[in-house]
Amino acid sequence: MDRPLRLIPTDPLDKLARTLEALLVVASAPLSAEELAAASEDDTERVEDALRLVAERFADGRSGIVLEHVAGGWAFRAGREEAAACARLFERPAQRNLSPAALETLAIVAYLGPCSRPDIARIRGVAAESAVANLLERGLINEAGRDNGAGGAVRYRTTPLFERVFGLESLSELPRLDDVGADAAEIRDRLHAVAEKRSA
Amino acid sequence: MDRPLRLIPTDPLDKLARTLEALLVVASAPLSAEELAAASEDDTERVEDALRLVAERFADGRSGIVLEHVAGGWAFRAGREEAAACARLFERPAQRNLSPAALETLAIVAYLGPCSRPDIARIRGVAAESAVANLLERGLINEAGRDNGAGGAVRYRTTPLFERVFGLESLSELPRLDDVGADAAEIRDRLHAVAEKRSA
Amino acid sequence: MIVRELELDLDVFEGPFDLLLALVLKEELDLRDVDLAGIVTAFLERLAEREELDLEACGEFLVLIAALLELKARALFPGESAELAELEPEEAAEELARRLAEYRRAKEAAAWLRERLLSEGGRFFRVGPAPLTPKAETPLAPQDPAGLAGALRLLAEEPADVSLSHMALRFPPVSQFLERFRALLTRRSRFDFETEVGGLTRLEQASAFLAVLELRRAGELAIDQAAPFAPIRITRMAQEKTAQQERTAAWTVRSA
Repeated sequence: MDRPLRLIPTDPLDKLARTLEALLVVASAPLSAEELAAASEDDTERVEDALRLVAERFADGRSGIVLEHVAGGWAFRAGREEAAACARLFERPAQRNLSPAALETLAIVAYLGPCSRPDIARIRGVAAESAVANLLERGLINEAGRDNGAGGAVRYRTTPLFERVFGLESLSELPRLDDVGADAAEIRDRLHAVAEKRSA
Repeated sequence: MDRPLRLIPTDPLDKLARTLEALLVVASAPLSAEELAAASEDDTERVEDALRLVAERFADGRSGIVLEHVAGGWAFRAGREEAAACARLFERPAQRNLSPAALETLAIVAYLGPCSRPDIARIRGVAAESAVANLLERGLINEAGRDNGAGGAVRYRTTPLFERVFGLESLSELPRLDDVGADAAEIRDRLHAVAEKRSA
Repeated sequence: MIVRELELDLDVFEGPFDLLLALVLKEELDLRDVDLAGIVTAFLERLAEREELDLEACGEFLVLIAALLELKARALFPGESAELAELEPEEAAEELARRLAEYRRAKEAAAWLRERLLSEGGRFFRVGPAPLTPKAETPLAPQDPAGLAGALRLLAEEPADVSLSHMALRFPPVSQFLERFRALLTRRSRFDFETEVGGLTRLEQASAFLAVLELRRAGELAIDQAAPFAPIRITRMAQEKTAQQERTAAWTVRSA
């Protein structure tokens, strides 16, 4: 009565192993056997068997890829012999320049003092999410309280790392912008006025 | 004088292939042959040979992993046969459900190269704020300076992720839209003819 | 709701809006024969069938119908378009053709991308870093503070004016005719409309007629016409001077 099954030419466990390989190569976090079973619509025991098959296929030495069992589940990693090459891949040379978006955002925060994302977006005329996230990640700005005390938007200010990168002893050493405004308040007003015109 | 090399027991190209596998499994974006060569401290030609070896090893069907040339580089992805399992893993594929407005905006940015929100609005005839914000959030476009270099509107360009999502080796793979172009020339001629008639 | 798929049932055309646009552009359909109000009605009916307001569709429709109105206005006032806009007719035609071609090209490209997305739907890949990879750090090279000042200066730069001249169909101001007819009516108690506007362009005549209607609404004059297409006769109405002056002041403000 098993006849129809025999028509399948490949070993079904091998097929499951291929599916697991695919799932592991697209995942951005380790996957548990249960998660793998749910995604491949198979049962956990068979998934565990198939994982052994995958592990064999990628046994250290045979491939540059290794299947690793970590706390959260299973994941691919680079073979230990390839550690040096991987390190070279990630240790990129120092980036020479900030993107125009990052530079503009940084200039606003540096010259106007703590400002919020909506503030920055209003002046730049575009959403500030990614530029702010980028500068936060680089440690060039950090959080500095909120607008109007508790409930308002988070404000950002430049960090000591910012001053080091730009070779400044303090923010007061920033190049003067008398042509734009005498102080932060005047510069802010001017930028708001221009931004309004630009969006008109 | 090649002696020292002979001490290496395995085929060196195979060794390089293993290194490439490791690099590709940890990379977060497609890697060019040059980047791979730099990380593996080998030359680009040999890297290209070794890539063929890797491609064979992961030929569609044999493994759930596929090596593809996309967005100007090489990357691993899941085999097409495993799409259903991958879809179950991700539940909602972030890049796939694009609204008509987002697709049109994306098309304009991809075809016209860096262009600003007003550019897009002028062509589409509707404000582009939400479509642009949506595409930025998905990482399909990013900022690329401002119009006229100066205080003009922010321009956007497509990202390597865009090429990856649409399976393009580069933007030059976008089809030419000559038919429409010819149509436009014809329309222009007719309008010219009418204009002459009327001003006569 | 997809505007270009809007089904139309007009006297001279039956089919989707997109086809109508194509036919008009290729001059296979004379826009002067097309009932634009009918298109607006069809759109509003379709809009009303829906539970929520589709702003995207409204915006697109508004632009398309405005372009059609502009084209139709040009067709209805042949030979005068050169005086109406800053652009020469050829330039205006060029500009319109360019914009419409660009719009259609964007639609084509979007359609291609949509198909591509469907056919590439089976390609899954990882977005972002691998699970077992140390976080990469990219240090920043020393930067020049002058770059910050430069970036802020650019942000403070006045934007260039965006020219919309090609969009404008200039009407002569109605106020000009209000003054002219008021002055005329202080000298004469009645006049023929056609005689007064005889030498003017059709657009100026239209403006002048709007002025007459406005003065009638204000009770400053009476209009009568013996039969359709017969001369239009304008007669001064007797009024208290103060009331008239008040209205004059109000008009000056409104038409400024």
